[in-house]
Parts: sequence; C-alpha cells; structure tokens
Amino acid sequence: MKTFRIGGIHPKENKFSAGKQIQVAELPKQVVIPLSHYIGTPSEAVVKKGDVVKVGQLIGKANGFISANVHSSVSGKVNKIDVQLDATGYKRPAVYIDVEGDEWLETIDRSTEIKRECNLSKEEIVRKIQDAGIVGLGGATFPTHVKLSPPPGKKANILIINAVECESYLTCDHQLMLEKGEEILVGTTILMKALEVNRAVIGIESNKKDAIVHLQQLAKNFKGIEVEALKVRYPQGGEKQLIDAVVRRQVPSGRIPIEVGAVVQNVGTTYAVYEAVQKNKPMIERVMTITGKTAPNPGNYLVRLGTYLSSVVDQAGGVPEGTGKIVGGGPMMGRSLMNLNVPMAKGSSGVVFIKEEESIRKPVKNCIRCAKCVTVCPMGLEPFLLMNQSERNMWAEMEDNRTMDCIECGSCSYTCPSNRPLLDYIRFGKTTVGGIIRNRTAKK
Amino acid sequence: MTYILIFISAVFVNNIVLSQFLGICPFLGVSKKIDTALGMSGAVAFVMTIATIFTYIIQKTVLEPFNIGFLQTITFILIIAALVQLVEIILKKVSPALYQALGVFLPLITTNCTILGVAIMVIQKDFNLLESVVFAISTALGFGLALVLFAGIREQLSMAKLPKGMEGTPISLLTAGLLAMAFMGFAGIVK
Amino acid sequence: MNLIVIALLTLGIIGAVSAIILYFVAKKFHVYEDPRIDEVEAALPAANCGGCGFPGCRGFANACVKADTLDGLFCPVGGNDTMQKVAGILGKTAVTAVPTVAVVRCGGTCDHRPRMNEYDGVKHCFIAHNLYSGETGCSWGCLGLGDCEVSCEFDAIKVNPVTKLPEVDEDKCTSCGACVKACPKLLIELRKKGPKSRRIYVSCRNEDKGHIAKKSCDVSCISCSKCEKVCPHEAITITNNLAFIHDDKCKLCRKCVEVCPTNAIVELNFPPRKVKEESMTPKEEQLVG
Amino acid sequence: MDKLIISPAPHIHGGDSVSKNMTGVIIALVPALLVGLYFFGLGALVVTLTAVASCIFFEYLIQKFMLKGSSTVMDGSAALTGLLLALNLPSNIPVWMVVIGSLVAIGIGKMSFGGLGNNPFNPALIGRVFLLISFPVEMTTWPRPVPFSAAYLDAETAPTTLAMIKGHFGEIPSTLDLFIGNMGGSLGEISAVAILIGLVYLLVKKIITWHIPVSILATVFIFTGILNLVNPELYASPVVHLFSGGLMLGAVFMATDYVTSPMNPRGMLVYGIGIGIITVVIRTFGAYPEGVSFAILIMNAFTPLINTYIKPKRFGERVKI
Amino acid sequence: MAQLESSFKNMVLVLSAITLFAAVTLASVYTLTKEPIAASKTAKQQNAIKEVLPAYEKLGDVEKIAIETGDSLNVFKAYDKNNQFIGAAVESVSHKGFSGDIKIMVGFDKDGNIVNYSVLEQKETPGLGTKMVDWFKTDKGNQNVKGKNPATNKLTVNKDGGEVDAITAATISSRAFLDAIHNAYNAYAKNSDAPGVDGESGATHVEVASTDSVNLNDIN
Amino acid sequence: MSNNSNLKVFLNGFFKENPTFVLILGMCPTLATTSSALNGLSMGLATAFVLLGSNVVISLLKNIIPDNVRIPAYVVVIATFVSVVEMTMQAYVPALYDSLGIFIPLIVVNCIVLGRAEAFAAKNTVFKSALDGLGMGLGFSMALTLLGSIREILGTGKIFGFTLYPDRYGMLIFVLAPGAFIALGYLIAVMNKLKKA
Ligand SMILES: Cc1cc2nc3c(=O)[nH]c(=O)nc-3n(C[C@H](O)[C@H](O)[C@H](O)COP(=O)(O)O)c2cc1C
Ligand SMILES: Cc1cc2nc3c(=O)[nH]c(=O)nc-3n(C[C@H](O)[C@H](O)[C@H](O)COP(=O)(O)O)c2cc1C
Ligand SMILES: Cc1cc2nc3c(=O)[nH]c(=O)nc-3n(C[C@H](O)[C@H](O)[C@H](O)COP(=O)(O)O)c2cc1C
Ligand SMILES: Cc1cc2nc3c(=O)[nH]c(=O)nc-3n(C[C@H](O)[C@H](O)[C@H](O)CO)c2cc1C
Ligand code: SF4
Ligand code: SF4
Ligand code: SF4
Ligand code: SF4
Ligand code: FES
Repeated sequence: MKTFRIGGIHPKENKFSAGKQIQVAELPKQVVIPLSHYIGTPSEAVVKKGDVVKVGQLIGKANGFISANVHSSVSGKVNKIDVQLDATGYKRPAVYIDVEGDEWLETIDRSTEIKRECNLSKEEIVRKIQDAGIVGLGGATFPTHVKLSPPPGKKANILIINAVECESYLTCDHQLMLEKGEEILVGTTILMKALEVNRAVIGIESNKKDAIVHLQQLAKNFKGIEVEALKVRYPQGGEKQLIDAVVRRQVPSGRIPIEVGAVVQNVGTTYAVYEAVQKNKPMIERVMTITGKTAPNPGNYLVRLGTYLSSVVDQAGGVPEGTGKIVGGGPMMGRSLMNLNVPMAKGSSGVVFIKEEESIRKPVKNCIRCAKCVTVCPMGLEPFLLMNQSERNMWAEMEDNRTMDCIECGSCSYTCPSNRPLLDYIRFGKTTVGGIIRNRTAKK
Repeated sequence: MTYILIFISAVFVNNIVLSQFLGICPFLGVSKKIDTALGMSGAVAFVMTIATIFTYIIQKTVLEPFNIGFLQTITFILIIAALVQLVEIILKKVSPALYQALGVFLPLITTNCTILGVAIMVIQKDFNLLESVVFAISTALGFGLALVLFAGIREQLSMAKLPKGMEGTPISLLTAGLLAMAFMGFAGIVK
Repeated sequence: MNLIVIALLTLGIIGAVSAIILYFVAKKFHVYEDPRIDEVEAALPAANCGGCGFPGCRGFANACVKADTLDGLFCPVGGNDTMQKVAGILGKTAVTAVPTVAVVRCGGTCDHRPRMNEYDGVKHCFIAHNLYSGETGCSWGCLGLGDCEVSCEFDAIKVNPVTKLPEVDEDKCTSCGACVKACPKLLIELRKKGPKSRRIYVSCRNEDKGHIAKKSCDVSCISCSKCEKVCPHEAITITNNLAFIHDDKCKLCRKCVEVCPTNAIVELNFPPRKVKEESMTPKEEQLVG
Repeated sequence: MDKLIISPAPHIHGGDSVSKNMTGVIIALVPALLVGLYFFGLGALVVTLTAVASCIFFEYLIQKFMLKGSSTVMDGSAALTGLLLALNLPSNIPVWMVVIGSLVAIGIGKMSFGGLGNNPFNPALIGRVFLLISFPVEMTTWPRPVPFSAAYLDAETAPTTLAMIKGHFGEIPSTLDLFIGNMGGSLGEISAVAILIGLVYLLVKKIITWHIPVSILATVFIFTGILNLVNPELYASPVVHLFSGGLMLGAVFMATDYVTSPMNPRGMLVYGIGIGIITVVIRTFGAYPEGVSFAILIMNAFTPLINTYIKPKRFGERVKI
Repeated sequence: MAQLESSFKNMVLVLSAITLFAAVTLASVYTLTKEPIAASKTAKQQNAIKEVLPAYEKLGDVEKIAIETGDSLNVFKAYDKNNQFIGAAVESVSHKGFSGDIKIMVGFDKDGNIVNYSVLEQKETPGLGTKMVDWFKTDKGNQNVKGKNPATNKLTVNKDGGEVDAITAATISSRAFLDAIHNAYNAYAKNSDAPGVDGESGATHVEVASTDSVNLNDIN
Repeated sequence: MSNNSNLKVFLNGFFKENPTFVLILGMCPTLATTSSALNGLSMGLATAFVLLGSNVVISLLKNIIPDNVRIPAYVVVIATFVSVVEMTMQAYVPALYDSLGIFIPLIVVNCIVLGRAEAFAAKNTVFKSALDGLGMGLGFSMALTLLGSIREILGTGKIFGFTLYPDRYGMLIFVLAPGAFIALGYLIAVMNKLKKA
C-alpha cells in the first residue's frame, strides 16, 4: 500500500463518530458570519445594518486576489457589522444576522437529485466557484479558484482529491464520502475540467474501507478517476505528503504543488464545488464532527456558517464533565478554544473534547537526543535542533536548517519522549524567520 | 612508508594536543566554534610548515657546523616571531579575505608552543628535511583534527545547561581529557 | 672567546636580516586602519546590546569615526557621559539626549483582570501571543510570561510573580530598548525619565470601546476623555479609544490622574497626596511607596 | 475544571517517555545478562549488582547535592549505565574497582556535563576505558566460563579469543561456542545469540533503528574479510571477529546510545562505518586486543561534527526543478 | 628617565646591545656547563657499566659488534688485575617497546651468565612498562634474570613458552626487554674475549674501536 | 610605597591572578610536566627562575628599549634565561632534565613570561618586578606542585616518592595524558567554587 516516504506517525485513531449519519443542525437564532479567512485579506461587507438577507445572498465581497466571497447562511435581518472574538481571542470583522425563517435565494437548486452533466467551459466553472466563495475545507481555507488558476507557464497534470482525513477523531470527510459519494465524483470531474487534466486520484486511508469500496464502485462510471487506498499514517493529509504518496513526486522546498503538476483538493471542497457549479449553492454550510473520548454523543453535523459552536455542541449533548480542553479541528493541528462562544467558520472541521488529565502537558525534560523527532518529521527536518536554535534566537541558523519547510504537523512534539514543546518553538522561529525573509525580499 | 607512519603517528597516535601536550592554549581558547577552529588550524598548518623549514635549514647550515647548538632556543624563537609577523603583514595586503579568516589567530601563534615544539622535535628526531615537512604538516593536521572535534563538542555543549562551576575552562579540560582517553585507543599502532 | 664571537655573529645576522626584511616588507605592504576606532571602542561600555542600532559596540565605534557629525548616534547605555568622551576623542560635538526609561503600559494585575483560561504552553510571550490573546478577557494586556525580562541584559525588568506584571528598576534600566522590541503586545515604551524621575503615563493599551475594555479589566482606559479635557497643556490625545500622554508636552501637573475614573493613569515618584489616598489602587500604592 | 486549558497544537502526546526507552533497553539486555550469570555465576552477580547500585547512588548524590534540579534518578538511565558498565567488565574484578568505574561513568562521564542528554561521550564506556587504562591487569584477565560457577575473585582465568588472535596462541573456539558464548570475556559480551535477541527486541519496540548496529557489523565483516583474504595466516576470519570480544554488545547497545550517536540515518551510517573501521584497525594493528570501546568513544567525539555536516534526507531534495 | 624614542638608530643600537648581552651570557654559560654536561652524559654510562659488572680492575677497548637486527652494540670488556677477562657489559637496544626504543646495559660474566642490568632509556607507560627498571632483578616468582644464561635458559615470557614472568599483563614491554637481553647476549657472544662461549652463529664481523673521548678506566 | 602593597604584588600571583587557575596561561607545561609532584615543582621553579630573571632585566632596561622593538628585545632576554636554565639543568640535574624534556626550551613561549614582562615589568620598578616575577613564579610552582601531587597520589599512591598506599590501588590514568586534563579540570572547578564562596 502506498504512503509518503519520509517520517510520519500513527496516533491512536479514536474515530468514535465514524459511520454516524450526518445530522442537520438546528437553525440558530443568530449567526455571526466572519468576514476574514485564515489566509488572505478579509472580505468587504456589502450589506449594512438593517438589511434583510436571504440564504445564499452575498454579504461580503472578496477583497484582493487571495480572498473569497462570503454569503449569508440564513435569512433574516442584519443586526450589525462589528468585530467578533474568534477562537484565539482576537477580534475579526463579522456580520451579525438575526435569523428570521429560512428563505433561500431562488437560484439555488435545493433538490437532492444528482445532476451529473456539466457543459460549462473551464472559465465559467472557475468563475462560478469564485462567486460561490469556495475555499479549501481541508484546513487552510485557501480560495479554491486561485488554486484552479495556475500561474502562467504552469500546468497541472493530475488532480488529487484529499480524502485522507489522517487526523484522529475527525470523521466528517469520511461520512461525506459515504453519503455523497456520487456528488463528490461529479465534483471531481468538474475540477478536472477546470484544470484540464484527465487523471484524478482520490486518496483514502485504508482505515475507511467502506468509503474506499463505495467510491471504487461508483468510480467505474467516471472516466479518469481512480481511488487509491493509502496506508494509515499521519500527516498523509498534508498536501505535499499526499502528492508524494500518490504520485511519488516531492514538492521542493519553498515551492507549491502546481510546480510538480499536481493540485490537491479536499473531498469537502469537491462536494462544495459540485453544489456550487451544479446547484448554484454558495458556501454556506459544512459538515463538522463533534467528538471526544467523553463526548456523550459523538457525531457528524451539517452546520450553517456563523452558528455559535456552543449551540451545535448543545445539540450533541453539551460539554462533557471533566473536559480540560476543547479543540477546534483535529487534536494534532487544531487550535484549543478559549470558549465555545465562537462562530463556526468555513475551516471548522470539528470540535474535540479532551479529558482533563490528557489536556495538561507533562513536564519537559532534557532532550535525550533520541532522534525520534527527526525520524518522524515528514519534511526531513531536525526539530530538536530547530527548537534549540529558536530558544537561543539563532534565526540565521534556523533558516539554513530549513525551518520554513515545517508544515506544523506536530509529529515531533507528539513523539518526543522528553515531552519537549518542539513545535511551539519551531512556530516561534518560523514566524520570526518568515518576518526576516519578508523584510529582506522587500528591501531588494 | 616512513612518511605514512610519520603521518599516522602525528595525527592519531601521538597527537600533538592530546598526547604531547603542546598547543593547549589555542586548543582551549579558539575552539568555541567549528569555523574559528578551522581557521586556526589553517593558520597553524601554514606557519608551522614554513617555520619548520626555516628553522631546519638554520639548524643544519649554521648551528650545527659552528657547534653552537646552545643558541637553538633563541634563534628558533626569533625566526618564528619574525616569520609570523611577516606572514601577517603580507597576508593583510595580499589577501584580505584570508587575513580576515586567519588574521586574528596569527598573533596567537607566536606564543603557541606547537610551532617551536615541532621545530625542536624534528631536530631531536633526526628527521631529514622532507620528513620534517611531512611531520610538520601531519602535526598540524593532528592539531586541526583535535581542535575541530573539540569545537564540535563545545558547540553542542553550548546548548546544554552545565553544572555551576564547570562552565568554561573546567568542562573544556574535562572534555579534552575524555577525548585524550578515547585517542589512547590508537596506542601502539605506530611505535 | 671565539665562541662568543660566533654566537654574536649568528644572532646578530639573524636579527639584522629579519629586521631588515620585516622593515621593508612592512613598508611595502602597509595597510591603514583608523586607530581611533579602537579608542572609541575602548570608551564604550562594551555591553554589545545593540541599543544604538549597530551590531555591537565596535560597529557603533566604526560608525562614529566614519560619520561627519555625531547627530543621531547615541549609546543609550553609556548615556551622555560616554557620548561626551567619544566626542572628545573624535573632536566632534555630541548631541545630548534626554534620559529616558522603560515603562510598562499595562496595569492589569490579577485582581483587576480575572483569568478566564489557563495557558499550558511554553512560557514565552511571543509564542503565547501568536496562539491567542491571553488568559484574560483583555487581548491587549500583558501576558506576564516575561519575554521582556529575558531580553533585558541589565536585569532591569522583572515580572512580579504576584501581580504577573513586569516592573522596571529605574536605576538599572539603561533605556536600551531591548524589551520594547521583545514585547509582542507592544506594551513597553521608552519615556522621558522626567525631573526627579517623575512621570505620568496611561498604563493601558486597550483600544476596545470603553464598555468592552472595562468589562475585561478594572483599570483600563475607557476613553472617557476626561483627562484630555482637564489637561491644561494639551498633552493628552485620544486615538482608537485610547488616551496617550505626550511626554514632551506633559508638565506633570497631575490633574489627569485625579480625574481618571478607572485609575488608568499612573504617576511615579511623586510625593504622596493627602486627599485621594484611600482610593489608591494596590499598584499605585506599590509604585508610590 | 473551571478554566479551559489553552495550549498550542498538538494536543495529544504519543505517551513515549524516557523511562520507557531505558527500561526497554534494560529488558533487551536480560538475555545477555542471563548468559553472563550462567557462565560466570557469583562473580557476575556481584559485579552487576554493585555497578547498578552504585551508579544509581552516585547519580542521586550528585543530583541532590551538586546539581540541584529535578531528580532524574528514576528515569532508568543511571541503572542502564550501571548495567552496561557491568556487562563490560570481567566478572572477577574487585568490587572497589566497580565502584570507581561507576563513579567515573556517572560523575565524570555524565553529571559533569549536566546530566542526561548532555554528555558527549558514552558514560558506561568512559567508566570502562578509565578502568582499562588505570587497571590494565585486572581489566584484562577474564575468568574461564564455567556453568553455574560460584567462584569470584579466585576464578581460573582464560584468555579471550581476541587475545589469542593477537598473540597467535591457543585454539580459537568453535563458531558455535562463539555464538553461544562459551568463551572467556567480559560478563555480558560473550554470547552473540543473547545479544541478537536483544537487538530484535529493540528493533521491534522501535527503541533503536537498524542503521548503527548493521553498519558497524557489516563494516567489520567486510574489512576483516578483506584482511583475511589477503593473509588468512595473520588475520582471523570475519566470523570470528564478528562474534568475539565486545563487538556485538558495543554495536547493539553502546554505539546506539541516543545521547552520543548521530541523529539521522545518514549520519548513523557514517558513524557506524567509522566505528567498524577503527575497531578493526585497533584490533589488528594496535596495542589493545579489543578496540570497540575506543572506537565508539572516538566516534562519539565525531558525532557533533556528523550532526553539523550530515543532514537528514530533506523532503523534496531529490526533485530538481 | 623617559623612554628612548623609536628612532632607527636607537632601535638598532638597543637590539644589538641586547643581542650582545645574550650572546655573551649564553656563550659563557655554555663554556661553564660544557664539561659538566659531557661528564654527566658519560657518568651515566660509566655508572651503568659499573653497576652491571662484577668488581673489575680496568676496562678494555670498546668493541662495536653488529648483530642480526642491524644494530651494532657497544661491548665494554672488563679485566681483573691479572688482565684476565672477567666479563663484559653490553649496551643493548630493542625496538619492540610499547612506545619507543628501550636501551639497557647488560653485564655478563665470563661464562655468559647475566650479572645485572640497568635500564638506560625507555619511554614505556609510567606505572606499567616502566616497572622493568627493577622487575627483572627482583626475586619473586620467575621474574629474576640475574644469574641466568641466555644460552641455557629460555629467557622469554611464559606466555610465549619461556621461563620468565612478564610484568603482569604488560607483555609488550617484557618481550621488548627480553629482546634487548638477547641482542646483548648475541653481541657478547661475538666479542673477541668470550672464551668457552659458543656464539650462536660464530664470531662474524668484529670491529675494534678505541674509545676516544673519555678514558673509561677513569671510573675505578 | 608601603610594604603592604609590595606584599600584595607578591601574593597576587598566588591567588588573585594565579597564572594557572585564574589566568589559564601556560597550560602545556602545566599538563605535561605534572605526572609527579617533584616534576611539577621543578618545572615550576625553572619557570619561576626565568620569570624572575626576565622581569628584573626587563624592568631595568625598560627605559632604554624603544617601543617598536619591545617584543623582540623581550623575547631575546627571555630566551637567554631559558637557555641558561636549560644548560644548567642539563649539567647538574640530568635526570630531571630528561624527564622535563622539551618543555624546558618551551618556557620561552609560555605566555606567562612574556605576559608579565609586558603587563608588569615594563611599567614597574625593578624591586616590584622582581616581587611580581617571584610571586607569579611561585604561584605557578604552587599550582604545578598541587596538580602534580594530586596526579601522583591518585595515580601511584605516592607523593614526592613517599608511598601513601600500595600502588596497585593507584589509577594509572592520572599519570597519563587524559588524567592530566581531567585532574586539572576538576581542580579549576574547585578553585572557581572556592573563589565564589
Ligand atoms: C499536517 C497536515 C495535515 C493535513 N491533513 C489533512 C487531511 O487529513 N485532510 C485534508 O483534506 N486536508 C488536510 N490537510 C490540508 C492539506 O494540506 C491541503 O491543504 C488540502 O488538502 C488542500 O485542499 P483544500 O484546498 O480543498 O482544502 C492537512 C495539512 C497539513 C499541513
Ligand atoms: C502564499 C501562498 C500562495 C499560494 N499560491 C498558490 C498558487 O498560486 N496556486 C495554487 O494552486 N496554490 C497556491 N497556494 C496554495 C497552497 O499550495 C496550498 O494549497 C494551501 O496553502 C493549502 O494547503 P495546506 O492546507 O496543506 O496548507 C498558495 C498558498 C500560499 C500560502
Ligand atoms: C595506558 C596504557 C599503557 C600501556 N602501556 C604499556 C606498556 O608500557 N608496556 C606494555 O607492555 N604494555 C602496555 N600496555 C598494554 C596493556 O597493559 C596490555 O598489556 C595489553 O592491553 C595487552 O596485553 P597482552 O600483552 O597480555 O596481550 C598499556 C596499556 C594501556 C591501557
Ligand atoms: C538504546 C540505548 C542505548 C544506551 N546505551 C548506553 C550506553 O552504552 N552507555 C550508557 O552509559 N548509557 C546508555 N544508555 C542510557 C543513556 O542514554 C545514557 O546513560 C546517557 O548517555 C546519559 O546521558 C542507552 C540508552 C538507550 C536508549
Ligand atoms: S511540526 Fe514541523 S518539524 Fe515537527 S514533525 Fe512536523 S514538519 Fe517536522
Ligand atoms: S524526540 Fe525529543 S528527546 Fe528525542 S531528539 Fe527529539 S527533542 Fe530530543
Ligand atoms: S528595562 Fe528594557 S530598556 Fe531598560 S535596560 Fe532593560 S531591556 Fe533595556
Ligand atoms: S510586558 Fe510584554 S513581554 Fe513583558 S511579560 Fe508582558 S507581554 Fe510579555
Ligand atoms: S603553553 Fe602551550 S600553547 Fe600555551
């Protein structure tokens, strides 16, 4: 079975919500739709206080190249346009909408019938995706239309659908594949068309046997789409790792996947593309997993953007006793949440409750130079060294040792027998070194 | 074969620093970083070779014929001092880059006993000129090897938290001792 | 006797030959380096802190020698005395700088700012700051993890374990600015030391609207503009919901301190005032006492 | 919990710990220890217990009175150092020497550098080589292996295979004896098979990787093989070299010490090859019949350089655009 | 007094003066110590000869005898008052030492029995190889070589099948020492005055050299 | 000048500026010649003699030596004294001369000697320079003797040749190169500790 060639770990999978039917979350009373994205400039609000909006109506317009449109996920009245504390406690611009009814734009096709045919041209597809405000749902929330418009001179020759879901606990992509398999394949064909490639590979880790079988069955009817079962290994979902695993090409340091002719899209994104292109539905909701060892009711929920996490969590049985930490996203890469009063955003793939005793870090000991962090690092870095250098502000050395290559997968910190906070320091170094590099290029 | 034996002996078995106890001051002083250690080794190799040739010639053409061996110490040190200064002056002008790399070490070399030590040793060992040159170069290599190994260890140690009182010279000496102990394994390879 | 002659000749010839060679080589290969660089370097405090903006003291010395005037060149550690010395060596005139000192613009002690979360990462302000806004509701305030303390070469700034706020030791602070650069929350400012070390400043950086700020911290600036109005010297301006006292205009009249409803304005090293004594905040007591 | 905990990702940990690794190695050493006890009996027991106990004791003492930090006595590394030191000693060595060896290993070799993780040289080998140089006589007289023997200090002595090779006397034991361990030698080094069992355990438990042991053994095999082809009279066969002396113990347990070995596979291979070559050179040309200890210490000294100049295989390295 | 200015004249003058001073001092010290140095060098040899031979009246000529190793050894022959040959001291060397050559002086009586030996020069490990200085004269076990005859006794270490106990474990030095004894005996056996001794390969190349610098008979 | 300050100059070399423990100068002879207390002491005294002599002569000559030829002049003076010591030892204590070997001529490059000439003798009176040379020299001798004793005791169980315990308990390594480094390392560590305490 294929997998990537350097490093990697296998944390306990703990996929408690696997196979749980996607439930539609209740409509909230109020939504707070963030205008900013993880990457790129915030969108510009195009509604004002008091405006009445429908589901799917544009409320924020993309502002710049790497930015995406934002649409209302509910119908109702704009309460205000203000800042909102996000999961990190910092303020971001957002649109507050009081929900009234559930009135959708007429252009949106809400039927469940699968529309397979797509006769649009490449440009029309990309335009539709851009209008729909689709961003990558795999975590980085990078605007999808940007990825579909390769820089001049570069051309993709393979599309890889990232259905790896290598993070433990999370199951939203898995469940989506089981329930919307055919739609995803249609979405894949549309993406292939947009990229003008004739080969697409859906990479799925072998712990999702049912999904592999299901998609393989369906894929027989689609030209050029293969389903590849991959060995279970974290961080296979990282796009560089996935490309390596599927087509044995390694994206060189500081480059992007298109330079080796590959484009990677998450399954969720693919489904969103299907809905946007075939059903005219902008990005207004997504599937997320609520789970944890103590979670009373682990499951997958279809949630409207801007819904407070607290309200979704309440539907899933509330915060369990003895929770020490709540993680937004998977436990390896997600952020710990300060509280649940944050709105759900496009990139929210799940909420994981961590038990109190597991949430406190163990005391840090001396590095015993066991090199386990080096062995597991999927980028071939030396985390122990980078941490040492970061602690001593040796930025030039860190740059030489390729700190900017780190994908922040956390495998190193996960593995270290001395519980050293390797990634914390590497991130610190990355931020600083990144700043230094930016200053340098700006000067030139 | 003799040359190979001289080489092995000077680099590993009778390493100038670790078993002959010469050049300890720069060994302890200029070994904080690998780069400086390399620079110092280069400078020493350069000066040592030239100095050995000069002193050897003086010994054979002046001191021995005139039976004034008792002037050995004083003439050798004069020659070495003058030579170091000469190298420094010329290097500064001719190759500023090399001077940048080696310059800071040059003044240190006059008071480095390896140079004088090797000059005297080749006379004691009755080497011919070629053997002396090979010996000087090998000794310098041995010095460089010890210095660079040591610098590597010290760079690594700089990341560690040492016990109070051990920082600085004590830990360097201790490390040098353990290094010398490891090098004793080469004993007997060349007599 | 014969021996002495030979010895003399040998030594003499070797000496003479090397002297002559050295003499001529030195002449031919002479390279000039300004000796004043060494002199200036010797006059500097050798802290190599970079506070002057140059890499190390020698870099600064080099710059001083090369520069036409000493304008804009200042060693914060050595202060005016050192600059006078440097000026003396170089025959230039030094610009005198007003002495400054670091102040921390956050008054949110544990009492004033309830903690809402518990941070369990590396004790490093920068790392914590990149991750989230802080353990308290105020996303502007001090994280208390001591990056400033680590950055200070002079042991002048220390995080008080009780208040979890850094405190500056005025006598030790050389105003090198290292801590200013270190603080990710931009809380530290180099302010005029003031006559008899007396200073007044707004000890807050919260730019939230008043009610939000007040909610997260008792002693925050709520931009009520009372101080702005009461200041007779127009030394206070309010931008982004935050008052700021300009130390070049402030005449230390202390009117603003009295009117501030949240005690966000701090006065340092003034003789105690009788009237408002009871209502002093613990922090002020500490600072005044 | 009233306050939610906030920390940077990752939020889970694999559960590996220092003590797990150390106990793993100790477990892997059990077969070798048992063979030692079987052949050398009481002496082996006394030496092992003394070494382990005194290493732990000295670490505790130094930690407590001179370093003043959190105690690391319980992580098992001191016990492991003691055990490895013992396995490297003749079983008839006086107890006071074992105590000195432990003091040197822990005091000089480890704690002077700041304790676990900071020492540039392998502590157990520092202890052993210190003893070897200080007490060459006691360190080079080994008792004859006798099953279930109760003799200690007055045991009948036997030369090691390597001494026989070097001195060109005596009959070299059969390959089977070499493999099982029926020969003179330090108490833990004699049985190749027991050590190989330990190696398999270490590999399965992922405590070490194959690079170091395999590169050392392969280098020694090839190098001695060439010598043997050149002159079989003078140079012993590679099989004999592989199974005699401390080579196995060194390659599997001592060269692999995390702290003192390189930290990426390429570096490990260079390090292993270096150890192999130096071992053979000392064995065949040097004054000592055995060179593994020295070879490992010398390559320990090279480790920082290897780490500086040999980097792991970076992702994306092989593709050129 | 102010420091002299660095003018060219001053520099040359002062340096010359100092050099003169140095040359004079050194030359005079050299003259003064020349004899004691030479004396101490020969004294070492003379004392060694005296130590390793039975009481004798005078020494004969020094014979330089080449042996198989390629070295030629000095053989100092001793006579009693009747001018009878009573034995000879051989200055022998071995190149098999642990670190460097080992030079010893061995005395044989007229029958070729070892009278005594003295180590002239060795660089063996202190505390180990250096023990040879006394080891092979001490009555303990089978380590004493005094009174033994290399022709009849098997003077190798017992590890090599001989009858001498090595300095425990440190066999390198022991072997080298015994090697030097053998060399000495070979040279002795070839000396012109060795009656009744069957030299291993018969007397071959014997070269008589007269001692020029010092009169060896002075020691008596 | 008061006697007190003369005493200070003299004692300086013993403690505050001990060449071995504080200034870390002249490490080679320190390590090489201290395999026994006696060797250490002899080397120390030989160096002390050179120090004393060169300090005196240099301070005598300090005013007539032009600055530019300062170093060569000093070196000649020092080398002269070294050669004198060398020949004298060779003549009267040949055994000692053999065991100190190459390190006698190397006193020339011992940084202490030139260092004191530059730092002290060139600036002070003859009497003070003599005191300084003597103090430094004896401080150096003291350090060497101390190190030699430690190595001799640990290595062979003897001190100045007197047996303290049977030498089979001695740790040979202390007589050899590694032991020299290790012993000096810990000795300096202890000195550092004492200085702070
Ligand atoms: C360590 C790491 C793990 C990741 N794991 C996944 C994953 O399991 N599934 C996924 O879809 N994306 C994952 N991603 C994100 C992918 O790298 C990539 O951004 C995504 O597949 C691109 O598709 P998108 O633009 O449609 O989101 C991961 C990224 C990193 C750095
Ligand atoms: C600054 C930046 C520029 C990017 N430019 C492009 C681009 O021009 N074309 C493209 O296809 N992807 C581009 N990407 C997308 C990345 O390749 C990647 O898909 C995205 O960062 C999400 O991947 P992740 O989740 O693994 O981090 C860019 C990403 C970043 C951060
Ligand atoms: C530091 C050290 C110095 C040694 N010096 C000598 C020596 O001077 N003479 C000697 O014969 N062996 C010397 N040896 C060799 C050992 O004592 C021992 O004899 C050798 O390892 C092998 O013993 P064997 O000769 O019985 O085979 C020395 C060993 C060490 C560790
Ligand atoms: C695989 C492995 C091998 C080890 N080998 C040794 C060893 O040879 N000698 C030793 O003293 N400690 C050894 N240790 C224990 C520990 O790493 C050692 O005490 C440290 O060097 C002390 O800092 C080993 C540990 C591991 C995990
Ligand atoms: S977080 Fe970075 S350094 Fe650590 S394993 Fe992942 S890529 Fe490597
Ligand atoms: S995993 Fe931890 S202990 Fe091991 S080398 Fe990396 S940082 Fe050090
Ligand atoms: S407190 Fe800040 S400005 Fe003052 S000395 Fe310290 S770092 Fe420099
Ligand atoms: S003032 Fe800034 S740097 Fe100092 S502790 Fe507070 S947040 Fe950290
Ligand atoms: S004494 Fe040898 S280098 Fe300083």
